[in-house]
Amino acid sequence: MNPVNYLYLAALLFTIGGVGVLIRKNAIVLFMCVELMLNACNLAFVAFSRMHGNLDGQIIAFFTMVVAAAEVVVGLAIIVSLFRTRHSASVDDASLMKL
Amino acid sequence: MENLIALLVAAPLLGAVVLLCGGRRLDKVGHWIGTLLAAVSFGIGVALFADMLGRTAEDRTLTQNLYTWIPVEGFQADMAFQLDQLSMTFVLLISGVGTLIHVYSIGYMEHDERRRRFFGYLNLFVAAMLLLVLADNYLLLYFGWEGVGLASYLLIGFWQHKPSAATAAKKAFLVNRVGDIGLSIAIMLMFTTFGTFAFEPVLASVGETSEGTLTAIGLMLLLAACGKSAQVPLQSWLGDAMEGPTPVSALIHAATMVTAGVYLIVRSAAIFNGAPDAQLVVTVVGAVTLLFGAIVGCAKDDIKKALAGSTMSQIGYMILAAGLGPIGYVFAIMHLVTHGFFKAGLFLGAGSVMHGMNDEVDMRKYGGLRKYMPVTYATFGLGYLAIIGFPGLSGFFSKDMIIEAAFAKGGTEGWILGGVTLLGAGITAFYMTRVMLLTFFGEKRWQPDAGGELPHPHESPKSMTLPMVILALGSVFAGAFFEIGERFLKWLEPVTGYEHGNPPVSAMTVTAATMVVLVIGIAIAWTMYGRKPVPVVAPRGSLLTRAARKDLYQDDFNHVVLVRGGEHLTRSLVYLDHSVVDGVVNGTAASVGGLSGRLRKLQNGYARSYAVSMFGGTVVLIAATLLMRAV
Amino acid sequence: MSAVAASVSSMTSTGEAIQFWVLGTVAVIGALATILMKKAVHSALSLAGTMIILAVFYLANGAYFLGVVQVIVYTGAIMMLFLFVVMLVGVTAADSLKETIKGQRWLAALCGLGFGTLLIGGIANAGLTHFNGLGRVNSAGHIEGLAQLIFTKYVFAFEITGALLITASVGAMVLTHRERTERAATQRELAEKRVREGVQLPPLPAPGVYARHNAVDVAGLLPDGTPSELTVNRTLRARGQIRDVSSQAIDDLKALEQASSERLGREEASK
Amino acid sequence: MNFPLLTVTAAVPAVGAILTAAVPAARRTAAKWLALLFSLATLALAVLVAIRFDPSGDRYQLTESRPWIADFGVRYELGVDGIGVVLIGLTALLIPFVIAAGWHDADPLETKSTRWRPTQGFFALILLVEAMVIISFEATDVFLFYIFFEAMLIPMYFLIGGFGDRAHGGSEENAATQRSYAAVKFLLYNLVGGLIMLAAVIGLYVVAGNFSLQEIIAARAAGTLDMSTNTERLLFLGFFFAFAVKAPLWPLHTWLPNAMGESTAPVAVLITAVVDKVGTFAMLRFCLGLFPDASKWATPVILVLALISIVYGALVAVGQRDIKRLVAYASISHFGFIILGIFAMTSQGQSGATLYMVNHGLSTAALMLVAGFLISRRGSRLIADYGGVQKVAPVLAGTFLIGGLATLSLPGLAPFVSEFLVLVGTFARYPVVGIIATTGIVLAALYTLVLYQRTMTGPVKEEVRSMPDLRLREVLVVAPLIALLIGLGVYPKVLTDIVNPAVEHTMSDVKQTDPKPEVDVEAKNGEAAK
Repeated sequence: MNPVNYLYLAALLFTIGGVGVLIRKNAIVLFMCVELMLNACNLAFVAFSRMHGNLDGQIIAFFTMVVAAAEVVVGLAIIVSLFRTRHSASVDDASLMKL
Repeated sequence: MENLIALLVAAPLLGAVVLLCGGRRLDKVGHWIGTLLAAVSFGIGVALFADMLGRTAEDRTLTQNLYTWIPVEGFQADMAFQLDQLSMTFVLLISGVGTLIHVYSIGYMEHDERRRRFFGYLNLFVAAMLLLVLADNYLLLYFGWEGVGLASYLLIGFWQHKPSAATAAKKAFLVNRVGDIGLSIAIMLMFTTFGTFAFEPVLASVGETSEGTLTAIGLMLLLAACGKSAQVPLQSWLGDAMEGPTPVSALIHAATMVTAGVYLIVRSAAIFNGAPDAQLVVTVVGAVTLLFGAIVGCAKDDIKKALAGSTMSQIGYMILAAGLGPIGYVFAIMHLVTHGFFKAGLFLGAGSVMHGMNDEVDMRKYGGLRKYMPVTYATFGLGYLAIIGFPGLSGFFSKDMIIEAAFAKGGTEGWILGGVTLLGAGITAFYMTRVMLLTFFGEKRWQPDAGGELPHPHESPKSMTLPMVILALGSVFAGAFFEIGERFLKWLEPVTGYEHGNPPVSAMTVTAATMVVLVIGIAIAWTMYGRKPVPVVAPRGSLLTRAARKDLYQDDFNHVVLVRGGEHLTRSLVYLDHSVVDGVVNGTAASVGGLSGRLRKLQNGYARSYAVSMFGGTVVLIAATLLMRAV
Repeated sequence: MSAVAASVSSMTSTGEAIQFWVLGTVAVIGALATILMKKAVHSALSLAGTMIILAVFYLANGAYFLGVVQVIVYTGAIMMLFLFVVMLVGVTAADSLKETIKGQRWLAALCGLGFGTLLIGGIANAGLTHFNGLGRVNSAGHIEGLAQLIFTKYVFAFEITGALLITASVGAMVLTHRERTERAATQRELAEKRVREGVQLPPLPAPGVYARHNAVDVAGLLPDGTPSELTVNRTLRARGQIRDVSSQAIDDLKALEQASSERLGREEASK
Repeated sequence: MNFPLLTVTAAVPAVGAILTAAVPAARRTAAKWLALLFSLATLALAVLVAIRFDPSGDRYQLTESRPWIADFGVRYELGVDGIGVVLIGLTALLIPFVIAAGWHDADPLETKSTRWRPTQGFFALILLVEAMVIISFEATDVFLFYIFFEAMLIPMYFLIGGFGDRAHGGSEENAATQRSYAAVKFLLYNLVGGLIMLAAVIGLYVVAGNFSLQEIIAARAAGTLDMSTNTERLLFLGFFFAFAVKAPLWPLHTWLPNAMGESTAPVAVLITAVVDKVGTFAMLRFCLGLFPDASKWATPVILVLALISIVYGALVAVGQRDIKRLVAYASISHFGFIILGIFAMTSQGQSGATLYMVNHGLSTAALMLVAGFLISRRGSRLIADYGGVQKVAPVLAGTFLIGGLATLSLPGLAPFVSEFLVLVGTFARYPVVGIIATTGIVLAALYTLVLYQRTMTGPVKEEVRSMPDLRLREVLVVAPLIALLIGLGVYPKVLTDIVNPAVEHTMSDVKQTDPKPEVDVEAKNGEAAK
């Protein structure tokens, strides 16, 4: 097997995550999909690291995880406070972008 | 000596500035300042005249160049004056009659709270009129030309709280402006033809251009003259202009400003001499106006309007004479001067009558005034005799000369023109006798005024009668003075040129014919107005009378065609501007707005929907990148 | 495993291939389950599964450190955080998979299809065949290699991520913290307010009263046998999760009566 | 390159604008005096520019040149020719009058208000416009010019939309709607023009490789810069469209009546007397200078449009019921004359057009400011609401009449000189056009006198009976303008001396010479002298 399959897998997961972001309304699930996309990226980084024979890819994946953690913390906090005020975690309820 | 020329203009101009900017504190002395400065101008004029008499005929033209007014590449207009015999004649007439009318106005306008301003306007007029006749180029003449138009506008509308006065003023200015188009175009033509518009070079080189150009210039100058001198077809404003105070009518609308057209034509003699077609049109205009004014004058019951018709008619004589060419120029000016005397006198007399009759202007409500206003009666009477051409008085000489010259034109033209002038003389005699009879003779037909009070006619104060007396003297003696030894002819000939015409009939025959016509005119008038009592309310009258009362329907024509037509045109243009021109603009805006409204629906406010767009955009970008690399 | 990491060839061992195909299939199924499951809890669990598989793949690719971190931090901490929030927020009506925006699902699928095709096509097109392996860089030890990079080349980025984490935690506190703007009402004041507003003065009735079930989601019955919604917890009411047992209770009663009358009748007959 | 006089002249009002805006809310009187002071300082600098300018010297003087955006060859290049000097003078001269005339126009309705600073804003915006207009007159770099040409729309937008006329027919709300409509229309109209010009500016850069007016003109004259006929025509149209909107030329004029009608009188003066002049100035400097052949190509159409502007503007003015809109349409007519003079391509026409810009500025300022004083007294813009004002306020009526007479180009007042030069210049090359344009003088008299008659004469209306005459401040605003109108009417040489050489340069740019008179009197006199 060629390790490039990992990249195909990563692309597939990324796409699934992206579609998930678009079709789900629940902010929490939406967030999970984002996490899925990030993880797919990480997988690609790791595979690239193996391909190029250096560790920079892994380092970036590591940073991605840190950022993802931070993002989840803030994002979930936003969801919680949003839920408090609106009693809903649906992103469609917050359609204030339209005048 | 020539340095004094500018002072001629400057003195009354100073007066105008001081009086108009001086404010209320000058109310007490304003009229004295105005009169004094007009008199100063007259004094300078006399001094220059004396100086001029002391020179030989060739040496009499004085020039003074103050500075270059408009210096542009290829276009040079100087603020320069030229004083020759022709200008001198006008200077004396304007400043002389002007001063007299200033004096008269002191009394006439005594009770008007805006007398200071009146004198300011009068001074402004004198300054502008002097500028007009002293200019050494057509553009500066245009300056003066419009200046007198402004003064005329201000003075006709002096009692502007009366809507009729304000309208008359506006009308006068507008009709004059139509004439000004002619003057503008004439100047432009001169500029393109000669590269200059100063009198001396233009008039000296008329021989080098085609007759067609000269005819065009001449016709344009005639248009200007028609506007200013109230000639057909631009005559309609003069009757209405009588809304102004009577001294104004005397000075501006009888003696001086309205004769500016004659000045313009005589001044441009060289151009007209080179354009016989234009000359013919000039004589025709003069002849038509002569009859037109005379007929209108016969029907008017308003004393000032009757006199206005007479003015129109007399200026018709002058224009006709000017159109005759070198045989007529001198007589045109001579009639202009004598007319200045007697018509100013007549107007001042009319003013005096109105002054005594509570500002009543309808002659049918006068009658028998000779006992109550002896001085007015005498001076008015002398003016009357002068205008109808009573032998020995001014009008006799000057008018007779024109009639002779008209016959001397020769050919059928000569006969027609001569006949018209003769007929005009007869009608003049008729309408002037009518005025005289209605005003001073017959029984009293006085009517109570608005306050229910019958007027108490009385002689006017000295300040008013004195100018009348002086003008009456002028009316009596000026003609004879000019004619003896052909003084006037010799005086003007170097400027205008002269050519003795050969009338088909002898001068004596013409004079005799004139006398006959004169007597017939008087006789008809006496039959109609002297022999039997005159009704206070005007009878319906014949068709001609009714037409003449309405200025031969000229105003109605103007109203229907120009005013109504103009109103419709303006209204439709305003509509067009709003709905079509602006409509296109607003329509564009509205359609863009509509399109935006449609596009706005894509913005549904759902973040996910936007995310799809972003995702789709990413797809497109990636595809584009791959495609680019593949290619 | 070290043999896998050390291999320089472009092909992997058969073992890894089997592992990839098996686990990769599961990972994709997990991912699909994440986005298609109706309930958030199920999504979270599917996602956790996918992540664990990814951790295995990290290990397979020689990223031992990341594989461990993935399990501990992601699956252990972050996913638990998700579950906590799901608990906190609860299950809402928004959970329904019914699409509200017209054409959204179709567009999303279309874009996803296009995107995936392009991405996979791009990768295939790139001709990535040669894999160097990590043998050389891991010669001084894997963790040491990572540590050297983090604390030299990426030291600033590392510091900044530290700052980012601090900021994030402070931000989360700020976002969720509610400042008291007024003094908390005392019990007396609350009672007075209730009297003033005329709402239910005594404590709400308990669920399950006069009923055979005494679970919290079963409404208490009124004397006529109809259920009273007041007795059920507000949250459950909002979610519509009230179990209605009233009819069943009446049926039970009828059955009881019948049974007893039968017995009584038998007794009468025996008499 | 010693003292950057031109930069300073433009910078002083800009600094003034900032300082004025910074004055605390409660000290609004101080802000007014500060603005007036800075406008007077600018005037002094403009006079200095005029003194330092040598009419017989180089074409562009007092030049400054610094690199700005080096990558695109954009330079900060300033320089003035005679036309620029005169127009800078006009701008610097009018602004103090505008400020003085608008002294109370931006006072807040409730005097105690301390938070909002409309007064400061009003005067700061006026100074800002002044700075931008001046630098537009100075710029010899096309891009630099373009930037300020467009940027001045922003302060103007706020001046029109934010400080409308308090005198209006309907309710306050209605007035606000009208005002914002006018402001938006002004902005959009000019932005569209500017957009098309931007395309042309970029096109010019593509063709010429730099933005420097002088370099491009020199290159074209030397034949080193080839521009195909079609390119030149397209670029010309792009520039001309923007300037025709700004000028404004029929049929692109409809924003002007709205803008002038809804803004306060001083702002209306600012629009028509100052800002619009940038359009006509730019036609002279950029259209003719950069695209001489295309200008000649487009001349017939432009002359027809100018003629339509003259007659149409005047006729529509006659039909107006609103004093300010009447003046606006009169201005459209006058702009027709200016454009006619520019494209007649004779020295008389172009000198006349330049003088016309100045004189129209002065005469419109006089008429419009007096009209503003009148409107502020009665609170109505409708002509029908007035009558007999002459009786109660003779000074007001007198100054109004003089303003009107200047508008109808009475000889003796400055506009006559310029109008006649334009007519003569046009007639010399296109006699028929000249004759038709001449009818404009009757129409001008018509709308002016009708306006005067309806408002000032006749019986005194009850509502105007207690109308006060001009106050000292107002007299101080109008009197110098009238003095200038008369002064320049009898002695225009002060301006023509500066303008003539610049016009000669422009004439040589377009390679035109004046038509020769049929009979050369000068030559004949010369022979006679020999």
